Amino acid sequence: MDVKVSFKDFRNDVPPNWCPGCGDFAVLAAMQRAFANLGLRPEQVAVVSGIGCSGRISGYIHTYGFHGTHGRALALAQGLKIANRDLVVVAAGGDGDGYAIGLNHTIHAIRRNMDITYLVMDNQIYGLTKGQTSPRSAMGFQTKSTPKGSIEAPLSPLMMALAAGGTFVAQGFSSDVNQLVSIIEAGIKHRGFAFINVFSPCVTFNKVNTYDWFRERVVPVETIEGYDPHDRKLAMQKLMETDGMLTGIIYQDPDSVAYEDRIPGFRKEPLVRQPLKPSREDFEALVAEFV
Amino acid sequence: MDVKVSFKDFRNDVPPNWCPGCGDFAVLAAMQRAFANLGLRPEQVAVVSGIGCSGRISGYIHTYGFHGTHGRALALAQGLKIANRDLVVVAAGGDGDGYAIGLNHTIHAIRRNMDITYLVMDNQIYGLTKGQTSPRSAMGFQTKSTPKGSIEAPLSPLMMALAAGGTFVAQGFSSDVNQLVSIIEAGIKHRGFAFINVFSPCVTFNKVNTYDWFRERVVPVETIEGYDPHDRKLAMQKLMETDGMLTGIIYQDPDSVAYEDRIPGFRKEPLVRQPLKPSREDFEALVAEFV
Amino acid sequence: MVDQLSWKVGGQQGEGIEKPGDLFATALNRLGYYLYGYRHFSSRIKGGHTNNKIRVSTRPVRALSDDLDILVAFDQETIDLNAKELRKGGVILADARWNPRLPDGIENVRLIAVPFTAIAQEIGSALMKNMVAVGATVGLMDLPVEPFQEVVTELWGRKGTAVVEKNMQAIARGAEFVRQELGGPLEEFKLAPADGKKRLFMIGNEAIALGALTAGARFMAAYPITPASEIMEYLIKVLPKFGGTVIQTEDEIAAVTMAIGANYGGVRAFTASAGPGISLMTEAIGLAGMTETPVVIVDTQRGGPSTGLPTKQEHSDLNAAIYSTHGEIPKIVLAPSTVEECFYDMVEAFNLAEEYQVPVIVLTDLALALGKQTVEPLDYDRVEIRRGKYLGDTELPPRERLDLFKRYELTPDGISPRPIPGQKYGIHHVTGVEHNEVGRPSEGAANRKAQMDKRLRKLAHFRMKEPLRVYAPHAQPDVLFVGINSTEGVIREAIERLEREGVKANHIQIRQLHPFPADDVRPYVDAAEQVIVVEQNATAQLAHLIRLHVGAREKIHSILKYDGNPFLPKEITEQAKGLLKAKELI
Amino acid sequence: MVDQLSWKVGGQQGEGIEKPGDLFATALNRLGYYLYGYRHFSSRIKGGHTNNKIRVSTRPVRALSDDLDILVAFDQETIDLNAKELRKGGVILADARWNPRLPDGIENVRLIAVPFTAIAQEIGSALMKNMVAVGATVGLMDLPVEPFQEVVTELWGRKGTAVVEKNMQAIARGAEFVRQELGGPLEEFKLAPADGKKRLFMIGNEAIALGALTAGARFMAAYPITPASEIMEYLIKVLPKFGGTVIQTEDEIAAVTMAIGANYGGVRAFTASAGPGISLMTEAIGLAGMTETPVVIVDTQRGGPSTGLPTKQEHSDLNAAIYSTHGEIPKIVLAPSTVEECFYDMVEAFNLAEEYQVPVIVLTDLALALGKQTVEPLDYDRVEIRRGKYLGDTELPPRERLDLFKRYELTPDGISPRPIPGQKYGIHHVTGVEHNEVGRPSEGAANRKAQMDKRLRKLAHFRMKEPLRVYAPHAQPDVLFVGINSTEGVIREAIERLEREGVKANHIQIRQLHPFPADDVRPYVDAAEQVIVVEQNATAQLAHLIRLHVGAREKIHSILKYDGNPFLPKEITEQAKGLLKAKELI
Ligand SMILES: Cc1ncc(C[n+]2csc(CCOP(=O)(O)OP(=O)(O)O)c2C)c(N)n1
Ligand SMILES: Cc1ncc(C[n+]2csc(CCOP(=O)(O)OP(=O)(O)O)c2C)c(N)n1
Ligand code: SF4
Ligand code: SF4
Ligand SMILES: [Mg+2]
Ligand SMILES: [Mg+2]
Repeated sequence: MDVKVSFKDFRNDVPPNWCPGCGDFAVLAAMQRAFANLGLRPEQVAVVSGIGCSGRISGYIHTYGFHGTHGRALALAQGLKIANRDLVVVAAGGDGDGYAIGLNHTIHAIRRNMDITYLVMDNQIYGLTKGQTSPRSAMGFQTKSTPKGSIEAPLSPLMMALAAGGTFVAQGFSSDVNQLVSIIEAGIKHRGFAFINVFSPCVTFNKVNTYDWFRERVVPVETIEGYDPHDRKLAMQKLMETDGMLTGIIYQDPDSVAYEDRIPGFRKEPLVRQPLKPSREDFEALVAEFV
Repeated sequence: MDVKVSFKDFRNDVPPNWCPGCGDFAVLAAMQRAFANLGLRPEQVAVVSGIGCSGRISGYIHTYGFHGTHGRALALAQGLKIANRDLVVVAAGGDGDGYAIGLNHTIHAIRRNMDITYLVMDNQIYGLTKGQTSPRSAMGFQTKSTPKGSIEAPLSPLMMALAAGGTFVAQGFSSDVNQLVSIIEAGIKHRGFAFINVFSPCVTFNKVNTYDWFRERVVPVETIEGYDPHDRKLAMQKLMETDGMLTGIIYQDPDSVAYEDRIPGFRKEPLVRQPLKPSREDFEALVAEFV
Repeated sequence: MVDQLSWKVGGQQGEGIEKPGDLFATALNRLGYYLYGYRHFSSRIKGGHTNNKIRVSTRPVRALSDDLDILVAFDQETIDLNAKELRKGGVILADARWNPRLPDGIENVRLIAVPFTAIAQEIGSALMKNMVAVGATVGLMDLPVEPFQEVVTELWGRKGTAVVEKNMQAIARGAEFVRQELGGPLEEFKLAPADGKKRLFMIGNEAIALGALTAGARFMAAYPITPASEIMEYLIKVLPKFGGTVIQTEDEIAAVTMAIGANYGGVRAFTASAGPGISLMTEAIGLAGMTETPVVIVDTQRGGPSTGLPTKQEHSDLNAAIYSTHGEIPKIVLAPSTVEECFYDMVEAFNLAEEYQVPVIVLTDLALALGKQTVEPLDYDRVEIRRGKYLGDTELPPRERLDLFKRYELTPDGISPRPIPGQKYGIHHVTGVEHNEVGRPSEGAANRKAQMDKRLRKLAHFRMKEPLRVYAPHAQPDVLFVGINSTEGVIREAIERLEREGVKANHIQIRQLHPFPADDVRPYVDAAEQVIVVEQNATAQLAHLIRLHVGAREKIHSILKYDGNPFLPKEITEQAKGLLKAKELI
Repeated sequence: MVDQLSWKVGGQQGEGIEKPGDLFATALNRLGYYLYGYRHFSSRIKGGHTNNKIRVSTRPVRALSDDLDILVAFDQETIDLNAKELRKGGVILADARWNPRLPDGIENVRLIAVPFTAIAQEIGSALMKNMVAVGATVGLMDLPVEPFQEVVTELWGRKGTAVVEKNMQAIARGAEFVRQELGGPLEEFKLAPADGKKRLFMIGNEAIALGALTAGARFMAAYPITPASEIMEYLIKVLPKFGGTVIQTEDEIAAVTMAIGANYGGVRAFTASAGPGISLMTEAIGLAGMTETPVVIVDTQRGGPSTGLPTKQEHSDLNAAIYSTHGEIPKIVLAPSTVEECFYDMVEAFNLAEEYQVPVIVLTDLALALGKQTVEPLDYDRVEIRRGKYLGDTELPPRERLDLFKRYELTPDGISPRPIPGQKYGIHHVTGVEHNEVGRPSEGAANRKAQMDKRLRKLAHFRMKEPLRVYAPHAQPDVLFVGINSTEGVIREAIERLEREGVKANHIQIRQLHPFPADDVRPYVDAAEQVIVVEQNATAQLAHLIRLHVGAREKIHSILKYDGNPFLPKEITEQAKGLLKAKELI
């Protein structure tokens, strides 16, 4: 790399239409800084996002971007990664996107372990549709759709990710951009699927899970004596003990092998650069099987 | 109840089209015995099933039955339970049905905690479509769709259920019908969602996870000293230690409150017996809000 | 004195500009005026221009007006974007704080800078600038202040009389300022008196929800989406009083499938969504059709395709509603044209779903779903509950243990008796696989054909009571207008203008979209010299349906719009004139 | 000597009865005969009757025959269910072990009880009874044994020569037994010699898969389903050699969306499914349309609706393929009629998807997907790769940092240049929301209209090279037959018979279903006295499309079948005669 990249290289000229103070600004900034710190060039990165306030993020960053359908960012991202394994593929979306309509893809993407980084901007509510409950909303939480309080148990995304065989499970908080930057960097460097839940407060509709609320509760793993992010059982145990409020890299499998590296016959050279039409010899060999 | 019910009351005259030796026979028998043991009458029960070899179960039992679409049994079951909370609603299906296409509904149904019992007939393969990998297939497992072996981490359904806030999490095995009967009975009696994974071998397509294979590996919770099924953390820990091979009632929340009992204004009298057209007074009060 | 007038308030999204519009309209509605509103907004929470255009009239109105009499502006952008809509002599009421100015090229418009914020601050809080703006309107239109007192009390009463007082003061001060500015009332802004009758003022989504509730729906399963969410939000508030409930599901597949499950259980249940969610329901709709389970699905159409224009007007889901899902099922698609019809058609949708044991899709559009309008009193006695062959309330005769109930009995009308789970002698099986009369899977050729014929027979001659909404004064009109959903009012208004120019025009709105009421439509098409189909989409979906089912390809023309905004009367008038001139009919 | 013959083998599912059919057919194919097969099976793994009906001919055949010459039965049920299909003088070869008998009412049929099992056991294993049965056929038809040697060696060669030997012995013993039973060869079962040319023998799904691979598809994402799974299973085997891969996804939504993601990344990728899975893809298809991302989707149609008849023949997804998804997108729907066309149309599908940047749906049907047939050599040189405005291989000219690439440039033909992620000067944004030329969300009315027009312009005049497969010997035929998918052969066969009765018939098969090639179809419709549309569904979907796009409602008739079985030539012949008689054309 001749010229040093700066996070400004990842800025574009679109003013985000998020509400002032929205946690998503910090996620955007952290992504930009992480990309720069890793010395990536904008064209090497593709940000694939879902639908929601959060989903708009792919339009606010100067990289390739695909703003898909609600809940399907990871399916798009995995298809893209298979097509071009040289790309840095980052998927992002809201907690409704990733844990309600898209939860199935989230869990199966974790199992599959492609070399993708996935950020869930978890504000424990539906922002874009104006304040309904999300699978992350706490019991009793009052929203437009639960005026008497939610009556469903909230999901525990990190425990779920561990149960699904996650090889990189982390949690950030919009108030701690430095930590988030380093999580994202580690996630991108991780050889496999990096799952990152980010507490990203919705200042407009969620008056309970505010910046202060989180600040009082988060437990950075660094503050836990003897915490070992390579110990899956310990990670699970601590998550249960802290009610999921751990932040930092909660678990990473140092021996993770990315899906792309397990596919039989899959080459290092990206699929997109392989020739299309098979050679005549190859074709004839294929056809011969049917005689 | 004047006449004693027998499991024969739950038999019908349709010979199951399962392969001889299929684990699903035992699940069917266990359901029939559990219903009888609980003194239920056939018309009080509705079995809602998905699509797969397993999904055919609703047609082999003499109760109300709904054989739906692939992966959506739980959505049907929940709608039905809301309509008629007096019914005993049992959902059933395969591991593809419940953990691939239907996983999102599985997890959200667990969170919601309606008083439904859900049996997954887990043969770690797709039976009906002739032997492809399932989310339960082990790494390296060879199937029609993974001739070189599966390259995705298998799901851990019980850990997942605990992470989703499950209030009743159990596992049975087709070889141990007695245990399965008692689990199903306890599940039906449980006030909330009873999640039961059943090792139900596919004798035709799965030549690895056979009856013997399971027999050598299952760890009934009764064999673990000091096991306390009310201790969620312990349950999670033991599941991790046994690689998910625990059987029995692994966790039950004794204080579980069913979703139906949390719904504001929801009556004990089933919805289906409530009058349809509101009274004139009620209607006028509603309309008055718009003047 | 005028008998109608068009008012718009605009500002930044998320700054509460809904309040003044609502307050203004509610007060006028109570005075007996007819109102018709349309909200222009974007898919974001805070920021971005939004406005609410409201038409007020002494007669029923169901369309926006071409132009604008009064524009209330909370920022310069509102003026820049909307000033060109003002008629000659129109007035802008803007906050003096940011020195409002007329954009270049805008003439014959009067800008009155009213110290919205300053007055509000004097009274106690800048937040009340909204009230000052309402007051400015009151002053301009020379309205009485009393009706506002009532609405303000309802809105802020529970915060204490002081708050009510202050708000009323803000209105009074705003009115006073404008009155002084004008010197005296301007006749062209003074509305002729209304009839004083109390009518409802509601959005289509509320009528849909109220219709469902009145029809006996006690369960809704849905996933939030614009512009359908209000249906679920209204029911979340009121259903508990009736023992019912709403579940916000994990996705639309779960939503519709739960609704099917509840209907199977005997409860009237439904879901509502817009394009993306409706597309996700495709497979489940087939299940309802195959298992003959009633279910009602509301599609509040918005701009497509894909996420498209989530906050904009369109009718591009007609084909999808009719043809979506693999294989062939009987299905009914209704399309109400007005808020009243939203209410009555929802009742009918539940009746038809149970009578025919089919999925019923109710199509509305964004303008209808969210536009707030004056509605004639809803008639409780017109609401009739018909459950067809539902046997849930019946004591069934005893039968042998394994003699299953013939849930799919081959009957002459194709509709079979329907017991529900829990009934002693009703046990049967239900499956999405082809099945025999007791619902067991069966692939036999003869059974298949019999069951398929049975299912399709159910709607072979289906016709709802009034499949069309008809305005047909002419035996041999020059032109027949055909419309769907909220185009009703704007077409009628265009017709009024065309009639003034000597054009003889009839008008039908398609209420029953599928099965297509060809026999009802044909006479109107045959009688007319030309046919103009008005719809908001790019491929003329409704016109194609008429071509397919009625024929008459040569005389069918389309007026289309697909830029996301509702039709204005003049757009239809002008395009229709062009078409009729080409045919030498004018 | 005969020049064609119909053979069927039947038994219990899961007992390996596919083997003898395959062996028999492969050997005959290598002798240069033409074959056409159809498998009758159920949605269960073990048990239940299954059979494989194979027609052998010295000329090309693409339809089942009305009757049967030889029935090989592994159980009495096979005889009971199929004996009535046998022609006068037909022969049943059944295992002597279970004392086979002719059902009541079946006459003029000869039953030969062959000790399938006994002979097999003598040789070494009852499993070889299949081979004895093949041998029995060999004896009956007086076939040479050599071609079987080759196939048997391929099948069991890796298990050692002893196994091959034993299997060959079983064949020889079976043949010998029957020859002795007959006394001497029967002319009516002896096929005229074939041309000895080596042709392919494959199912439509294999041709689809091979077509995709040859077109350059290197990624498939799919979820198992009958009758599509073989496409994925074939590619799972061969794609790794080309560096490509298949992902079995968690569901069909993920499958199609991954395929879209990969196409966005520049790789030709696709998915395949049947009804239920296709319905689940509805929303994603809209995304591909809106974002102008190429994607190919194969729908191997089966009996609908819902889970329907998963193992049966039908064409009931035409409407869904054309109209499904909310909103309006450009989309292409192709429908190959033969296994060859499956191959070439798949290649074309990938070309069109990239040239027009649209989703392309390829419809086949179960008979085509799973029926194994003789296929003329596939022409490597006919395979041409056209990527349209794909710029992935181009060095793009430098541009300013924030001057995004105009991925949605408003071009005259509506198609915009398409860079892919990773390219230095190609950065742009893609969204399912309405967007501007660089792909940023934009709701402006003018932009919306321009982008919508641009997208729809792409296919406004679309016509693939040969939108119809045409057989039109007559300038003014009495009747035009119109068909789709696997009805091609059976219609042609019906035509041959009708022509013998003096009927002048033309025949077109619709290959390009959408946009409907109205201008191509019209002349044929206009020229014909009557039009008969043959399709396997209950609502005449194809006939409706012709009515809609071509008109001529009065002369369009339908021959429909929807009992799950493919048409037989006589069914079409008889019904057509009835129709033509009513019109006094015969
Ligand atoms: C299929 C579908 N259903 C519903 C919607 C409407 N919708 C848009 S965003 C959203 C949820 C937003 O919540 P979340 O994912 O948490 O994102 P946030 O806005 O909070 O960042 C919904 C329901 C949609 N666009 N598509
Ligand atoms: C939407 C949809 N996709 C695919 C299928 C085809 N299909 C039927 S059953 C099945 C999976 C069977 O596996 P599992 O659920 O584990 O049940 P099992 O047969 O093993 O009991 C599939 C993919 C379908 N019916 N519907
Ligand atoms: S509504 Fe909430 S999530 Fe959306 S932009 Fe505003 S603060 Fe952020
Ligand atoms: S294929 Fe497997 S799961 Fe299906 S019936 Fe046979 S043994 Fe059971
Ligand atoms: Mg959110
Ligand atoms: Mg299974």
